[in-house]
Amino acid sequence: MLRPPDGLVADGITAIDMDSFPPPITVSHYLVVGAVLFVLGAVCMATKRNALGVLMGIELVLNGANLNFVAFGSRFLRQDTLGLDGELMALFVIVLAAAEAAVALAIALNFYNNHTTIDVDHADDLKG
Amino acid sequence: MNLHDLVSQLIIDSTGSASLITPDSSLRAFLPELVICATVLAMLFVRLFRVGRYVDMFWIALAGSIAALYFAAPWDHLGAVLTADQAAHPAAVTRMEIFTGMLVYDTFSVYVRSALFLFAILFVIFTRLSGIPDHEDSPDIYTLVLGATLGMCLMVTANHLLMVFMAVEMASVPSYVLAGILKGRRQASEAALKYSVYGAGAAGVMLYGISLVAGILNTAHIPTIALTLAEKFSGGLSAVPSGELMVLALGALLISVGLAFKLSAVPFHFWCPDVFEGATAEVNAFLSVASKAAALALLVRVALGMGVIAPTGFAPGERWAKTHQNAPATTPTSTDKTTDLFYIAQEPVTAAGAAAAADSTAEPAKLPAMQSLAPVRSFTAKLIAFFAIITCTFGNLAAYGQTNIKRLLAYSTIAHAGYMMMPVAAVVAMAGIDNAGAARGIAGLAIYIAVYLFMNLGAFAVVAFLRNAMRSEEIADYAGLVRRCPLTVVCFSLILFGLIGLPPLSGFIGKFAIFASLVDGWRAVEAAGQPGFYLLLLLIVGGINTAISLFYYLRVVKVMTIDDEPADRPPLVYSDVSLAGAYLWLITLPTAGLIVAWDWLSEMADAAARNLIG
Amino acid sequence: MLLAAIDWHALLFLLFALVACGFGAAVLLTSNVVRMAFYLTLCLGATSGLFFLAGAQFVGAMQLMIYVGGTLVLLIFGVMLTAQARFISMKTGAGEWILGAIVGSSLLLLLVRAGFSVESWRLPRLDRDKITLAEGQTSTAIGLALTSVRVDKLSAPNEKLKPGMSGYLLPFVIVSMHLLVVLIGAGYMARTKRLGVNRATDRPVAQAPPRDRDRSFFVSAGLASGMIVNLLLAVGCCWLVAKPLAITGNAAPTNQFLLQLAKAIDAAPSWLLPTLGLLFLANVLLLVVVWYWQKWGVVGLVIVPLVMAFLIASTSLGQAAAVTIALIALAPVVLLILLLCSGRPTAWSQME
Amino acid sequence: MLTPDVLLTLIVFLPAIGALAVAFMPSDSKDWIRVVTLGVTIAVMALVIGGLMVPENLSGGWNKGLVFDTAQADVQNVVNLPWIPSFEIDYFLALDGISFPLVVLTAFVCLLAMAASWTITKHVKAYCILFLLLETGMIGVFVSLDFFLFYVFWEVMLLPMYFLIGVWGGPRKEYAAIKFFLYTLLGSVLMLIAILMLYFYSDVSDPDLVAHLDKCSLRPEVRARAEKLAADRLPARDVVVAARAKLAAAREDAKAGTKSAAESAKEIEAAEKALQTAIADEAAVTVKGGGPLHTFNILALQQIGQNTLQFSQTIQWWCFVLLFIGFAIKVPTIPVHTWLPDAHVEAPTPISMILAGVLLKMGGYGIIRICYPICPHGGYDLMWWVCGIGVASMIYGAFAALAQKDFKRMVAYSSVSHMGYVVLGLGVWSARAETGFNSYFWDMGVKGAMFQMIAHGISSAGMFFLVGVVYDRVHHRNLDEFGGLFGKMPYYTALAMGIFFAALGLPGLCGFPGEFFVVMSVWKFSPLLAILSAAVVVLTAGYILWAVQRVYLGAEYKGPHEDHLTPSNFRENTIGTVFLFFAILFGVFPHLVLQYMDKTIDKQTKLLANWTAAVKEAQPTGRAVGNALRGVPPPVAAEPVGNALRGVPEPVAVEPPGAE
Repeated sequence: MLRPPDGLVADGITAIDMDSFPPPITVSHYLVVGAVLFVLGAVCMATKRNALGVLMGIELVLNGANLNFVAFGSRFLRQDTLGLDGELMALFVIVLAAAEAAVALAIALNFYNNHTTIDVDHADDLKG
Repeated sequence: MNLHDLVSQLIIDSTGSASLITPDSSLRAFLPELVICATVLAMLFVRLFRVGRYVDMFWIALAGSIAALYFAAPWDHLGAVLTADQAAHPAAVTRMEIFTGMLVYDTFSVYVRSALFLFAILFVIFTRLSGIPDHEDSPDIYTLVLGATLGMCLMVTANHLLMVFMAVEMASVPSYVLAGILKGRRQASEAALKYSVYGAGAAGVMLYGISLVAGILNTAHIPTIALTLAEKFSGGLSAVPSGELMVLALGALLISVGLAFKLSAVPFHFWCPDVFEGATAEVNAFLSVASKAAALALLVRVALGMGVIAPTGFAPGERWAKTHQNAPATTPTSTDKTTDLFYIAQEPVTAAGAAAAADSTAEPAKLPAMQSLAPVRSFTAKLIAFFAIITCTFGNLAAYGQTNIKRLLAYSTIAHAGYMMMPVAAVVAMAGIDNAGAARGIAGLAIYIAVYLFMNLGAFAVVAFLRNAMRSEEIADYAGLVRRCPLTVVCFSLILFGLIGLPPLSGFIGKFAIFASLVDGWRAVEAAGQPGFYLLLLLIVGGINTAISLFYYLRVVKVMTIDDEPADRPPLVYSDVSLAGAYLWLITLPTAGLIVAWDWLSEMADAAARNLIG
Repeated sequence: MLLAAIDWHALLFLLFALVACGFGAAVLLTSNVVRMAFYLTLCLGATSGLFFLAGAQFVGAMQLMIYVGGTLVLLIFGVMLTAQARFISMKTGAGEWILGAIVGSSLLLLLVRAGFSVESWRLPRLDRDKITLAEGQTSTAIGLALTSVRVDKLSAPNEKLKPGMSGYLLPFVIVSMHLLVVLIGAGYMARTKRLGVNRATDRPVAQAPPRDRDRSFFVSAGLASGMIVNLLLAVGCCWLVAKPLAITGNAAPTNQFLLQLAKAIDAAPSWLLPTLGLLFLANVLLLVVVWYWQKWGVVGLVIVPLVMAFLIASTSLGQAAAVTIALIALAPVVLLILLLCSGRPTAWSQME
Repeated sequence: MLTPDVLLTLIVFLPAIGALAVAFMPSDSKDWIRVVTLGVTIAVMALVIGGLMVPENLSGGWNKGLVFDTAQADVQNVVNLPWIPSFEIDYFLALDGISFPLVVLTAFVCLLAMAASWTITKHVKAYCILFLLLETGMIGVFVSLDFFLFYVFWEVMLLPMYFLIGVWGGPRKEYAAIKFFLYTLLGSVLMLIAILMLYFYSDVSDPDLVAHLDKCSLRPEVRARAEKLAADRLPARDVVVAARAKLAAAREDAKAGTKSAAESAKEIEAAEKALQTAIADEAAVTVKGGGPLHTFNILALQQIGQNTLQFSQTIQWWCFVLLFIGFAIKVPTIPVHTWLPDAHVEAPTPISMILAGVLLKMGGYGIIRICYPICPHGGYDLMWWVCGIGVASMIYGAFAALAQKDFKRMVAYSSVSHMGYVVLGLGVWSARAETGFNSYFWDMGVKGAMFQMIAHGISSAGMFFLVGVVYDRVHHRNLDEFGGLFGKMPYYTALAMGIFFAALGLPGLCGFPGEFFVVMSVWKFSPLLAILSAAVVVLTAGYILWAVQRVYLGAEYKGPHEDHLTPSNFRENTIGTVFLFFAILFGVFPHLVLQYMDKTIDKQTKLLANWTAAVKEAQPTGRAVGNALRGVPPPVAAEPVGNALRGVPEPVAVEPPGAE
C-alpha cells in the first residue's frame, strides 16, 4: 500500500484515498500499461512473420509511448507535470503513425505484388 | 498578459516586428525549407494540367534546390562575415531559437543545411544523367527526395524532442519509398519493406525513450532539459536518486537506438547492406550522404543539447525590436542593408552594451550548471565512443568479403559513420573543459561531412553509370575496366583512395580533422584530470581501421586496373567523354584537388562550430 | 458503504488497462492476421479509454478517430487485399517464441521497474479532488497551442519552462507537408507501373557505335591551338592572382596596355580572376570533349564566353568590356564551328 | 633570376607538371612519352645542379643567392608561405645539409631509373605519369619542413608505387604491392597520430622558446605573435618557475630530513598546489592572448623538444616510438622488413632502383630529422633498442642474403643489412656522462649513416639495375643457373664487379667510408656491438663474392635462353658506367659528399649533446622537478652520476606503458 511522503504526513495530510479500493491511480500505473504495450509490440515485431503483423506491432509500440506521454502530461495524476506538451506530442504521434502506416502498407502491398507473399521470411533475395 | 499580447508575441516571433519579415525572424531563418515546400507544391500543381505532363520535373526540382541553397546563404553566414573580430562583436547574433523554441538557428544549422541543399542540387543532376527516375516517375520521386530533405533540415535544427521525433519520421518515411523506387523489382520492394519495418520499429523505440526523458524532466525543450538536468545533478551524482538515474539512462539508451539506426551504427546497422543492395545506386547516394549528415547533426544537437548549457541567444525579432527602440533615428535604409542575420553594422553601441551586460550577468550562473552536467557528458561521450568503435571496426571488417559493389559501399558507409561519430565523442568529452577545443572538434566533423559528400556521391555515381553501361554491380565485372574507360576508373580510384583517407586526396583532410579532434580531446581531458583513455583508444582504433579499410577499397581498384579484361565481356556502351563523365570529373575534382587550398572550408567549419557551446 | 469506498476512477482504469493489455497480448499470440487486426482495434480502443481517464479527452477522441477509425481501417484493407488462405495464418516458430518471451519479459521487468523508480510518479496527486472539471478541459488549450499560443504556460509555476514556450504551430503546419509527401509516396508505391517501361536499367545494352572517324588537319590544328591558348590564359589568370601587376611602386608597368590591365584588375573584385581562370580551364576540357567527338562540347564553348561576359558585366568593369571580351572569345569558337562544318564528311556530322 | 620559392617549388612540382603534360599526349607515341619523361627528370637534375651546386661565378649569376652554402649549418633557401592558416600549416620548404644530399641523390637515381625504363613496354603512358608523380613525392619529402606537408608528400608516393609494382611487376606483383602498401600505410597512420600529438602539445609562444625562435624559420607574422604572447606570459611564467623551485626545495628538505615527515609532506602539498595554480594562471594568460600557438614547423618542434617542458617525457616516448615504427618500416629494419624482399623482387627494374636508392632513405631521413631532435627523451632512453635493432637487421639481412637462391632477393636482403648500418649509426648516442658529453663519436656515427645512405643509394640502385639487365635477357634470376657471364658480356661484368665490390664495402669504393665511420663510432658506445657490426662485413663479403662467383665467373652458363645473352648495349653501359663512376668517386673522395652535411650534422649533434648534458644526466633534481610538474612519477633513483663515471653501462630503459 502506498504511503504519502513524510513531508506531507507532517503537514497533516494523512493517507487521502489511500485505503480506497482499488488504490488511486498514479503515473506508475500508466507506465506499466505503456510498458506492457511497448514490450508486446516489440516482441510482435520480432516474432511475426507477416509484414502486416509487424506493422501492428509497431502500432502497439507507438501506443505504449503515447500512453506514457498522456500520463506524464495529465494533471490528475501528479502536481508537477509535463503539461500540455504530453498531450500535444501524443497527438502528433498519432498523426505521424498514421502516415507511417500508410506508407508501410503501400510498401507491403508492393512487396506482395512482386513476391505474392508477405511473409517477411521469404524476403531473402537480400542476404540479411 | 492577455490573449492579444500572446498573439502579437507570436507574430513577432514568426515575422519579426513591424515590417513584413525582418532578417532575424523565424520565417526568414526558415526560408530555405519553405522554398523546398513550395517546390513540392509546384510539382504537384504542375501535374494538374495537361501541359504539365510534358514539363520535366527535373528543372523544377533543380530550381527549387538552387533557390533553397541561395536562401540558406552560407557565403553570408559562414564566409567573410564571421571573421574573428566580427564574431567577437557583442551584438552579433549567433544563436536564435525560432518558432517559439521548436527549432534552433545557428551557424551550424546553416552549414549542414547548406551541405544538404548542395547535395540535393548535385543529386538531382545525377539522377537526370543516370536516367532514374524516368519521366513518368520523376514528379513522385523528386517530391519524395525533397520531402526527405525537408525532414533532414528539421533534424539539423531540432530543438525540441517532438521535433526530433518528427524530423526523423519526416526524413525516414519518404526514404522508405525511395528504397523501393524500382517497384517492379523483387529486390527493391524487399529493401523497401525491410527498411520501413526496421525503421518504424527504431522510431517507436526512440519515441519511448523520448517519453521517459520528457516525463522525468517535465519538459521536452532541449535547452530546458539541460537546465533541469543541471539542477538535478547540482548536488553531485550521488545526490540523485538511483531510480531517476536509471530512468534517465534508460531513456538515453532508447533514444540512442533511434539515432544509431539513422546513423546505421552497429548493432543497428543490419538494414543498411540489404537496403543498399536492393535500392538503386542513386538512392544509396542519398541515404549514405544526406541521411547520414543529417543524422550526425541530430546526434550533435541531442548530445550537446542535453549535456551543455546552451549559449544565450536572441529570440526572433528581439534584436530587431531592440535596435529600433534604442535608435529611432536609424533610417529604414539601414534595415534594407541588414540582409545578413548575424551582424548588423548599424547596431547602436547602447544595445551592444546592454547585450553584453545581459551576458555577463548570465555568465556566472552558467559555469556551475555546466560543471554539474559533467556526469551527463561523460556518460554520453562514452556511449558514443562505444558505438563509434564497434561501428567502425565492424563496418571495415564486414566489407572485406563483399562481392557486390553496393554492399561493399554500404559497409563502407557504416564504417564512415563510425569515423564521423568519433569527433562527437571527443567534443562531448571536451565541452566544459576546453570549449574552444570542442568547437574545433565540431569543425572537424563539419569538414568530414563536406568531404564525404563529394566522395560518396562520386562513388555511387560511378556505380550508377557503370550499371547503365554494363547491367552489373558485381565487383568482378569491373575487371580491366581501365582499358575501356580510363578516366572513369581514375576518378573512381581517386574516390576510393579518398575514402581510405590517403593524402593528398580530400578524404585525408577529413580524417586529419577528426583525428586531430581526438588527440585534442585526449590532451584536454587528461589535463583536466579526468580519464580520457577512451579517446586515445578511439584514435588508435581509427588508425588501425584506416589500415584495414585499405584491403577492400584497394581490391576494387586492383580489379579495375591490374586485372585483365574478361574475354567474354558484354559490349560496354560508355564513354568517358560524355555528360556523365563530365559530371564525374566535377564530383572528383574536390576530392582530388581540395588539399591545395582547404583553408576556406576549414574557416567555414570553424564558423559553423562557433556557437554550439557557450 | 462498499460502493462509496470504491474509487471508480481507479476501477475503470483497471478495466481499460486489462482490456488493452489483454488484447495486446492476443495480437501477439494469435497467428491469424484477420484476428490480429480485430484484437488490435479493441486494444487501441481501450487505450483511448485510458486517455479519457487521464483527462486527455481530445487525445482520446483523436485516438478513436484517427487511429481506430483511420489507421486500423487502412491496415484491415491491407489484410483484405493480401488475404489469401495460405497467408492469413502464419505460425511463429517455437524458438522465436522462447527467445521473444525471454527478451520481452526481461525488457518488461526493466521498464516496470523504471516506472516505479521515480517517487513523483509513484505517488498519487493528493489534492486531485480540488481540480475542477474546467481545469481538466484541455481542448481549448490544445487548439491554442497548435496556433503557438500557450495559455496553459502562463500560470506555470516553473519559471524556467517559460523560455521554451514551445508553441506547436510549426509542427502543426509542417506535418501537413509531411502528410502530402507521404501520400504521394504511398500512391507511387501502390500504383502499378505503366506499360512501355523505358528505364535506363531495363533497356537492353546498345551496341557501341563505330569509332573510325577522320578529322581534317585544320580541325585538329584548331582544336590543339585552342587548347594551348586557353591553357595559357588560365595560367595567366593564376599568375595574375599570385603576382598582381602593381600600379604603384617600382615595378609599375610602363607599357600602356599593361597599365590599363593593372587598373582593370585592381578595380575588379577578388573572385573574378580565379573564376575566369577556371572558366578558361573549362574551355580546355570542352575542347578535349570536342576532340572526342562530343557535340555538347561546342555548346559549352559558346556558353563559357557568355558566362564570362555576364560575370564581367556584373562587376565594375562595365558593359563595354564584357561585350568586347565576349566577342573576342566567341570569334575563335565561330571559326572552330566553321572548321567543323567544312570538309566532307564534316566533322560535325560525325559527332554524337 | 630565380628566387628560392620558385626554384624549390619547381624542383618539387616539375615532375607533377610533366605528368600532366604526359597525360595529354597520345598514348600510341611511346617513344615520345619516354623522351619527354626523361627530359623532365633531366630538367629536375639540371635545376638541382645548376641552381644549387654550380658556383655563381660559373653559372652566369642566374642562381645568385641560391647556391647551397656548405659553410652554413642552418636551413637555406627557405620558402615559408601560409597554406592552411586555420591549422597553422605552412608551405615550408628548405634545404640543409641533411636533406640536400638526398635531394641530389633522388634526382640522380630518378634520372638513371628513367633511362633504365626503356625496357618497359606495357602501358608506357601510365607508367611515365606514375613515375613522375613518384618523383614529386620523393623530392617533396626531403625538402618539406612542415610536418603536415612532409606527411602529405610521404603518402603521395605511396599510390604511384603501389601501381608501379602492381601493374608492371612480376608474377606475384599484387601480393607484393599490397604488402608494401599495407606496411607503409600502417606505419604512416601511427606517424599521423604522433604528428597530431606533437602538434597539440606544441606552443611556440612559450617564453622558454623565445631565445631559440631564430632557429625555427617561422613566418614573420607567426613569430611576431609568438614573441608578443611570450612577453605577455613572462610574468606568469616567473611565478611558475618560482613555484617549481619552491617545490624542488621542499622535496630536497624532505629528502634531507630536516623537518618531520608530516610537516614536509604538508609543505610539498602546498608547493604542488601553488605550482598548479601558477600553471593554470599562465594557461589563462595564454588563452587570453589567443594562444596556445600550435605548430607543424619541424624546426620549431625540434627547438620545443630540446628547450622547453612542453613535450613531457611520456609524450616524447610515445611519439618517438610511433614515429620510429613508421620510419623503421620504410628503412626497413627487422621485424618490419618483410615487405621489402617481396616488393623488390616483384617490382620492375627501374622501380627496384628507386625503391632501394631513394625510398629506403626516407626512413633514415625521418629518424635523423624528426625522431631524435624532436623527441630526445625517447631517443636517449631507447638508444639501446635502436642500436640493437640496427645490428640485428644487419646480421639478419646478411644471413638471409646468404641463403637466397634468387639473385634479386639476395640484393634485397643486402639492402636490409646495409640499412642496418644507418640505424646503428643514428642510434649511437655517445654523448653521455661516460664520454664526457663529447658528441664526437655520435657525430661520426650520424655522418657515417648519412654517407651510407648516399652510398647505398648508388650501389644498391646499381645492383638492381645490373640484375635487371641480365633478367631482361634470360628471364630468370636463379643464382644457381648462371655462370660464365664474363665471357659473354665482358663490359657488363666489369661494371658489375665494380658495383658489387662497392656494396661489399671495399676500401676505395663508396661502400667503405660509411660503414667504417659507423663501426668506429660504435666502438665507443659498446665494443660488443662494434665487433658484431664489423663481423657483418665478413658475411657481406661472403654473399657478394659467392654471388659474383656463381653469376659472372665459372666456366659456362648453366641456365636457359643462353642465346639471348648478348653484350650489353650502349644505354645499359652508360647507366652502369655512371653508377660505377660515382661509386669510385665517392669512395676515393668521400669529402665530396661529406662537405655538404658536415656543418648541419655537427650542429645537430652538438645541440643534442648539450641537451643530454643539461637535462638527462647532470641534473637529476631538475629533471625530477620537471617530471613532477608533468605528473610523471619520478624515475627509479635518477641514475647516479657515479655509475657513469665508473663505466657501469646504462640500465636498459624501461618500456613506457603501452608502447608496444
